[in-house]
Amino acid sequence: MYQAIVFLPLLGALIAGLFGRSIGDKASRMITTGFVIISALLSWVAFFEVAISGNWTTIHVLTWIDSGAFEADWTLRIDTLTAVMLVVVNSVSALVHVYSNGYMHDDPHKTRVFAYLSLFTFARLMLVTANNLVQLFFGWEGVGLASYLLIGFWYKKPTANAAAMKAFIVNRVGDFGLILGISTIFLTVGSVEFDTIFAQGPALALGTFNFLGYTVPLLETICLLLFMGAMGKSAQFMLHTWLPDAMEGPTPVSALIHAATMVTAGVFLVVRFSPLFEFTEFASTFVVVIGATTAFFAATIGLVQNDIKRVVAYSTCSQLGYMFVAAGVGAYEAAMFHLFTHAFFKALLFLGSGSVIHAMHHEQDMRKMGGLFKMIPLTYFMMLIGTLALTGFPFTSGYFSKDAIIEAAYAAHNPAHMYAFALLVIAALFTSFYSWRLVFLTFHGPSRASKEVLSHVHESPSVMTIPLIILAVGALAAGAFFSSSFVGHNFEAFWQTAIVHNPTNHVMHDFHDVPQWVVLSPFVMMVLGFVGAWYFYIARPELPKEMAETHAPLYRFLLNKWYFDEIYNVVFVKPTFWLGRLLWKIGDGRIIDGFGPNGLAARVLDVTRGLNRIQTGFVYHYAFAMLLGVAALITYFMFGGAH
Amino acid sequence: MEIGLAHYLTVAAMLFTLGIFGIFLNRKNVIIILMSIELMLLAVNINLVSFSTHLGDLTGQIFAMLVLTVAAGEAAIGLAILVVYFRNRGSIAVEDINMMKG
Amino acid sequence: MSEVPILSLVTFLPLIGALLIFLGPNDEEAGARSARSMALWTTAFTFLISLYIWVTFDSTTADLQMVEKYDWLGGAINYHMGVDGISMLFIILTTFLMPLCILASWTSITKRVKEYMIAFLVLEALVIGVFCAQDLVLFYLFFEGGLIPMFLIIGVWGGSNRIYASFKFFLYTLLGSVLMLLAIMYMYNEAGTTDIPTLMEFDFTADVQMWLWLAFFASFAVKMPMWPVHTWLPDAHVEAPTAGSVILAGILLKLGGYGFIRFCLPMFPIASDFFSPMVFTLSVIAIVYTSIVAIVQEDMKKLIAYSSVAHMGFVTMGLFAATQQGVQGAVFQMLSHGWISGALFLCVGVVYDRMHTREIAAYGGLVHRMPVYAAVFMLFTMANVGLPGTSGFVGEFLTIVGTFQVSTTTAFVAASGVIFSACYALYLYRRVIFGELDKDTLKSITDLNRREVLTIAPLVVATLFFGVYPLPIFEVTQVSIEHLVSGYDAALQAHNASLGIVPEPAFTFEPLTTTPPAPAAGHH
Amino acid sequence: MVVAAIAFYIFAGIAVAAAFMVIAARNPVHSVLYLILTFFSAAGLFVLMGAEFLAMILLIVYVGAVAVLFLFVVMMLDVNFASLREGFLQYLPIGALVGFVLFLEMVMVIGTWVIAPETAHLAQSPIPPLGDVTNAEAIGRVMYTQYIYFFQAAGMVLLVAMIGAIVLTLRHREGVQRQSITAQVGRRAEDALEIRKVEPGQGISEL
Amino acid sequence: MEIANLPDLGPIASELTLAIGGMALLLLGAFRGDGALRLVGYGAVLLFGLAAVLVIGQPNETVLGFHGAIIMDPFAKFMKVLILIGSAVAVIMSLNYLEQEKLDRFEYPVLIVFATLGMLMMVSANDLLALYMGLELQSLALYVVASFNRDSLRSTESGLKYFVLGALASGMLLYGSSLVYGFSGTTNFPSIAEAATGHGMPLGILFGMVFILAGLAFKVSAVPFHMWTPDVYEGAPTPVTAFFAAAPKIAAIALFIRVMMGAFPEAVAQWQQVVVFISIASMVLGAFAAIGQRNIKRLMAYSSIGHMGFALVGLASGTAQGIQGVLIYLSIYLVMNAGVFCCILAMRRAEGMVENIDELAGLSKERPVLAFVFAMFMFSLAGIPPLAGFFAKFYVFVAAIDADLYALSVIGVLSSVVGAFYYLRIVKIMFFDEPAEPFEVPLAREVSIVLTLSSLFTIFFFVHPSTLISLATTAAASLSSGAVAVVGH
Repeated sequence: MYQAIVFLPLLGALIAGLFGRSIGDKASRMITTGFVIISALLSWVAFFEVAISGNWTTIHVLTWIDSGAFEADWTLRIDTLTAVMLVVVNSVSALVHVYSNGYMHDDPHKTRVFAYLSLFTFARLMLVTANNLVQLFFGWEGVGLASYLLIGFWYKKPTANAAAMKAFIVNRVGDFGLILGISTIFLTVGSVEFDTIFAQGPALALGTFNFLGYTVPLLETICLLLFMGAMGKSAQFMLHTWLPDAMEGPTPVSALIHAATMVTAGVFLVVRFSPLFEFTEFASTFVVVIGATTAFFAATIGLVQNDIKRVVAYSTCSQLGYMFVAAGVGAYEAAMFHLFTHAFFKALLFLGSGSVIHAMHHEQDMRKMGGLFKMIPLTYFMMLIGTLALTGFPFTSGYFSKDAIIEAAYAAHNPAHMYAFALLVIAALFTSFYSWRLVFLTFHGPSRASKEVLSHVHESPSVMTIPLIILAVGALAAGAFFSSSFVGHNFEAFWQTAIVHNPTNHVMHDFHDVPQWVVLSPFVMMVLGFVGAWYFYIARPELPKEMAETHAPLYRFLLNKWYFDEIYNVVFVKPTFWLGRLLWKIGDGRIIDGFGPNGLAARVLDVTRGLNRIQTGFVYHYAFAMLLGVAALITYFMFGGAH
Repeated sequence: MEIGLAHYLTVAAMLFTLGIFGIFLNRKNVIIILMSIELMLLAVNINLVSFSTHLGDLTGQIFAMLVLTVAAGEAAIGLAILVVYFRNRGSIAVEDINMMKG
Repeated sequence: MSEVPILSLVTFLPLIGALLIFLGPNDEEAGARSARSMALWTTAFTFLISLYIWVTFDSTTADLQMVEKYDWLGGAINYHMGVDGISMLFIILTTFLMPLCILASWTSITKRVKEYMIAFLVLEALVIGVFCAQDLVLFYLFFEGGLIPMFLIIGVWGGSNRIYASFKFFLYTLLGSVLMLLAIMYMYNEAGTTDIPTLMEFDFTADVQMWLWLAFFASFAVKMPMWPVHTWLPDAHVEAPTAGSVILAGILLKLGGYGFIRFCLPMFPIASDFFSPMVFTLSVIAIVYTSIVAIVQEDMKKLIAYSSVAHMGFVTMGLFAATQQGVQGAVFQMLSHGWISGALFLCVGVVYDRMHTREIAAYGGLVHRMPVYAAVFMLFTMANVGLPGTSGFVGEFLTIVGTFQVSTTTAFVAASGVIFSACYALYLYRRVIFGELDKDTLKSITDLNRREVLTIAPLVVATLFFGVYPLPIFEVTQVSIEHLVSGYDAALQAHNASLGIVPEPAFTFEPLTTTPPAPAAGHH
Repeated sequence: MVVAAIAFYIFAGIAVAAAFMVIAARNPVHSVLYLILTFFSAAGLFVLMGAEFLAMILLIVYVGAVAVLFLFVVMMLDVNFASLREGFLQYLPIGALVGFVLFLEMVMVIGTWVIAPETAHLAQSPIPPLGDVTNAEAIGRVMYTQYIYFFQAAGMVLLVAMIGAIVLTLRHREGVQRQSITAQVGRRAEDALEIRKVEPGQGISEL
Repeated sequence: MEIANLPDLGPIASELTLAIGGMALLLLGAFRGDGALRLVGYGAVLLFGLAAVLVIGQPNETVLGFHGAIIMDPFAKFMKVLILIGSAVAVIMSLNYLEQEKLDRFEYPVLIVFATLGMLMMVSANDLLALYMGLELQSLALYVVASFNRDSLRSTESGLKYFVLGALASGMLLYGSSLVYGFSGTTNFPSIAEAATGHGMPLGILFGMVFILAGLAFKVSAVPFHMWTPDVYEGAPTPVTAFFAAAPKIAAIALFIRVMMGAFPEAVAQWQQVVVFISIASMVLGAFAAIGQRNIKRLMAYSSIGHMGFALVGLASGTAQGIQGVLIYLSIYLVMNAGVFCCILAMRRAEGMVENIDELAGLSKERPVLAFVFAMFMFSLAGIPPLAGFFAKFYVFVAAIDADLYALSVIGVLSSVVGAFYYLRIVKIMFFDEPAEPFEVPLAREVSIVLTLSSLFTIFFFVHPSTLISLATTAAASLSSGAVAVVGH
């Protein structure tokens, strides 16, 4: 069964990818979608089998790399963590597949998108079922590849190509850390198998390690390196720049990859490595700080964006920060819970946005929308549900998971926990504000779209709306339904040893006992955000513009995403090109070749010319040379002490 | 004062050196070069004969005779080449003999 | 001694083919046609026979197999052929790539086809000979002999600046290897033999090892090529015809790495250890430097050539880490780079045949007209980047892991190569394949034809198969490399003990304060 | 002994001076004459050393043959004496220095000569006591026995010289009448004479 | 002493053959008159063959003759066979050329015979007199053949230069001989060796040795006594150049070895320095100066200077191994050289011979086989394996390394890389450049045969090299094994 879950999407991808043209696009769509749906259904079975009944298992598929002590196999590791992820990935994937049937209906290359989506699903499944770091890395890179392919799906658009490249390369920066982390683990533990590594958590924490000439705590190094990978994949602060650009891809892709599943791989990694992170001080603090900063920073940018997908993208970025804060303070369960619920409501929001965009004929600028709720009421309601869940409206799924994180941040003993708490609360306010801003700008108020566009606006077909409805159900109910299993009082029975806690870490118990004002604070923020958004965009729609003018620097700062792209361009991209040309023209051309082969050749020719000039053709010069030779030899023997 | 081997050898050395000089200081005329060669061979002969006498060994004189013979042959060949060269070039100035160089 | 002189057979079979082509029709048209098919049959047949080597190969021993030994130069220099786990796969690689090269040249070479095919077959024979030779002089014979056909291939069938490139190629590599020749002579005088297995047992003193090592290094570093003696490679690649580039990148570069494994590590372990910091430095410079240079290239082949230099940096780094993972990763990397870079050059050749330019700027949007090509090119671009699941990943990753055990700094810098490789590879892909197809010249470009598909398909299969299931390669190399590494370590320990040096862990790793109950930890 | 010493200095002085003039004379004819003088002086030195036979040979071969040959060539080639040694002095200093150094070294070496007693037995053909045989006879005794190989070789050298000189210089110039004995001997009346009947008063029209 | 017994003529059987045969050919030619070239030429070749048979028939041991003046040993046998092959090939190669250039005079083969006779005498010389007579016999004949094209200014100029400098060199050699004679009291090599033992070696002998070295270095055209070589090679008729580049060089090297190993075995330390110096200088100059050449014959002159430098590397090591290396080197060099000059002889157009390298442009298209063979010779001369030239270099450098001459070896191989450049340039011109006007197609049959044989040898030498190597080993070992034994460190 597990093999089927993992490999059915691969099979679908291969069929669609290799034979898509011969079997026709309809068959490809059917096959891929069908396979993924089967896979999704099976994962729910697996979820109950594993997470609820506790039947963990490990399935060896094939030997992969076997070099001395370095052994990495293709293995499916099925534990609760995996099972949760299987459910998340396959469910969302299945819904996105279905949805894409409608959304991509007019695209000439739709078989390709299905192949890619299935390929992505497979890679993501390999990631979550990995039993060793190398297979995890395979999945990790596989999803990166799929992401690259899908972002650049509309290859005619230069921006899409650039965004795809950017996504891949920024992810590679994270991978750089991940590779080193894997290397460090293999160097010290002598294995890349999870169980072996996890058993060493406490021991590793005592070790020190000479890294780049500095003696550093071993476990901290490992965890920081691993987290670097996670930062790249999960678009955390400083490595986040690719995520908004990734919205160049088709919207279902954004929903699947850049919201629900792929970007959470980093969180999954940290949670998977809870046996190590639990024993670190600095690394987990770092996780908390980065997570909190991201949550706040992405939210600030989200406030002013005008592209509907970008707003959702920054929101994703921000929510990932929440998850990292949870993981960092030791509340891995809360992180997973948020990951789980977030998958539903964020996918819902994205697919809803997609529906809007579909309706608006691929118009994404919210400034050109407005008043749509009458034309596409179903989509509107779905978006509303998603927004409620995102902002943490009571008893929606976001309410449970997000509040759990905020409370955990408050209750934790991490040095940065109050910093995180404060930022998360503010981020909650912002989240509420921009979410409602999105709803108001898109669906309410006067329409700002052209007549022609408006005349074509229509509700999406059912193949698109049914997934929305399913997701909406999840977004509303998943939190309440699974809360007790994930973070509630029987969380230990649920997770078993998939998540390990340091004996000194009681955050999972403590967060239930935080002061009431802490519990209430997210709710208050949500309300404030809603009121603010209403005031700005319904009550006084001219206010935003005035605000933007009075606070122009701040506005531009936010609008330009804190100038990260510009800074990176100046600090990394331009110098690299400059350096490349320098090394090529000067380094290779003038120095290495100039002093090396070309220089040598020139010197040889100089000598040649000299020698040819000596050969004058005059007999007396020749005779003189002979005389000189003899005289020199004789003198050498007489006075040179040659004998 | 006894006239010893060294005296003869010194004379020979002087002649030899003059012969060499004649070859590479001469700019005028190839014939002078040929004569210089004869001078060198003469110097060698003086060497050989004086060694022969002082060693009490006839070999040196035989050697000198052979050198003499060869020198005659050499002169003949040298002059023959000179003549054909002159026929082609119309000159035997040493400086003119540099058609080939480099 | 095996009954069938299989190695000699594989080595000299191409020469027979060359002879037949030589004797073939003299007429321009007919000669070309018969030369093509004869060359293809010969190389294909050689490949099949070489597979027999793999089939009968016993991977449980590090000893030489299929040994042939005859008197040759008299005295201690003999005709000695044999393979072990390290060399065997390189033979297969060679015979595997050769038919593809012939296919790739099927229509693109139109002048002097006969000579071209002869040159290729001779080259094949010499290269196989290098991997089979178990005598230093014999090795050198094949090693240097390969220069001649390659020189002609670049010079006769190359691009506009072919003369500069061919001279640079020839003289550069010759300069390196003459020093090795002197070292071979010294070893011959010192040990009284040039038999490689015997020399591996021979203990050269530490001082002597240093000099010999440097001499061998001079040769192999150029061949590899390592920074800063790499500049011949981009020139040679750019000018060589497609198949020439394939052979150059796919096989000839491997001679350097093979030389390091075959000679430097086992014969001069002390020197190898002593110089390994230098090699590491050069390797990481190569990885970073050439990657950055690759980014700004305007010529497709030059870009791939620079990327080859970077990939070879991983190889040298892994080799001189002298850990099981490092060496095995390096061997794997060489093999996989063999078909990946070969495939990339074939890909360039495909469009070059159509457009007769390699300027990146002349392309763009090829995916519109050439979807299959785009897909194939994507696969190899990703393999070049080292994406897991392709064979490019396994070697690169293992070399980093292997090196990390010895020098974290080296591995750290080298790992940055994964970023740079993504930059140049994707940047190339984007400019060539993606975007609008707005250049008029490209409007009528056609996708891969059947012959081209046939040429590239085996490489696709190899890249994916060995990316997912590299075990066949690891199985073959495992024992031989274990033997190599353990001998290396033993020699180092003995040397340190003899000098009374505190056998301090050679590199800056402080072990765990509490030992983990891990199975067979790889550090020492 | 004094006579011998005086004779030596005279001969030696003349030889060296004449040799100098050989290379320094402006006129090549003079050079040849100085060369002859040098040979004469050298012959004198040979006599002083007891090598009469060689002295005579030197005169006969060199003066009688070689020098005369030189003269012939000098005269025959009729070279232009006017164009004289430009650039001669330009190379003189460095040339003179090197030559002088070489000369000094030769003299220094000459000074070290000793006949080591143990090498005396190496002499291949000791000179017989002066009373027994003359120099010419002593040479004659070994020349055709012990040194026959070299004697024959010398003959080959002369043969080659002769062939060489002929090959290079002999040419059958057009328009020069040469005697052809076979042609003369083989000449028959029929070839030379044609008898024609001449009609009176008409003559022969072809003439 | 009184009764002159007929000396044992066995050791000089080949020399006698050549001397008598040469004279007979001269007579034959004189009687036949014009048009006797071919007849005399083939007669000469026959004579060389006969002489070679007689040489090979000599016992494989050291035999002295004429009161120790000459020596016959496996070394001499080896060298003589090489010389005879070289001379025979030179005659064969020249016949057609001479006819085409209207130089068909029968004296040419006769002179070659006498020159060869001189060379054989040199190889067998065991005495300074023998050395001198052999050398002069050879030289005089060579002066003449150099200017054999007496109507050509180039040819006569080359003869004149060769003569003047050759006479200077033999003057130096003679002066040295006289000193050696005077200071050792003998002209016999073994006796000189006896007189010049150990540290008590008189300065005069050393001095004389240097002069002799200079004279011999001139004959092998080693730097700085090489200056005549390019001019003479360029000016002399092409087959003569081919001859010059092979047989006389071999003879001179043989004599070099003979003198150094025979007469001055105890002075290895001294002459080794000189040989190392001239060897390095020759290799370097040969490599560098050749690059600037446009004339193929001139280029081959510099090439031969360089090759003699490489051959001297073997001698510099002063060991039997080194001598073996020299012998192998010379054998292979002889063959390669013959082949190259066959190719040069093919550079003929309707208007006559062309010598500019650029005329070879695109030869590979017009005459692919010829171009291929030419290229193989070039690679072989450059020392690229698996061609024969590689093995030549291999053995001399093995010996040099064994004698701890590291600097020499390193400079040597580096200069071989520089040298490779100009050989490659010829290949480049033939293969990479656009075709020039094609050459006249037919290559004389006898020349093609020589070309075929030499190219087969060069390309396939690696298949079965051991025969030549073992012969060379025997020959080298025979060379005053006592003297070799004392060579040490």
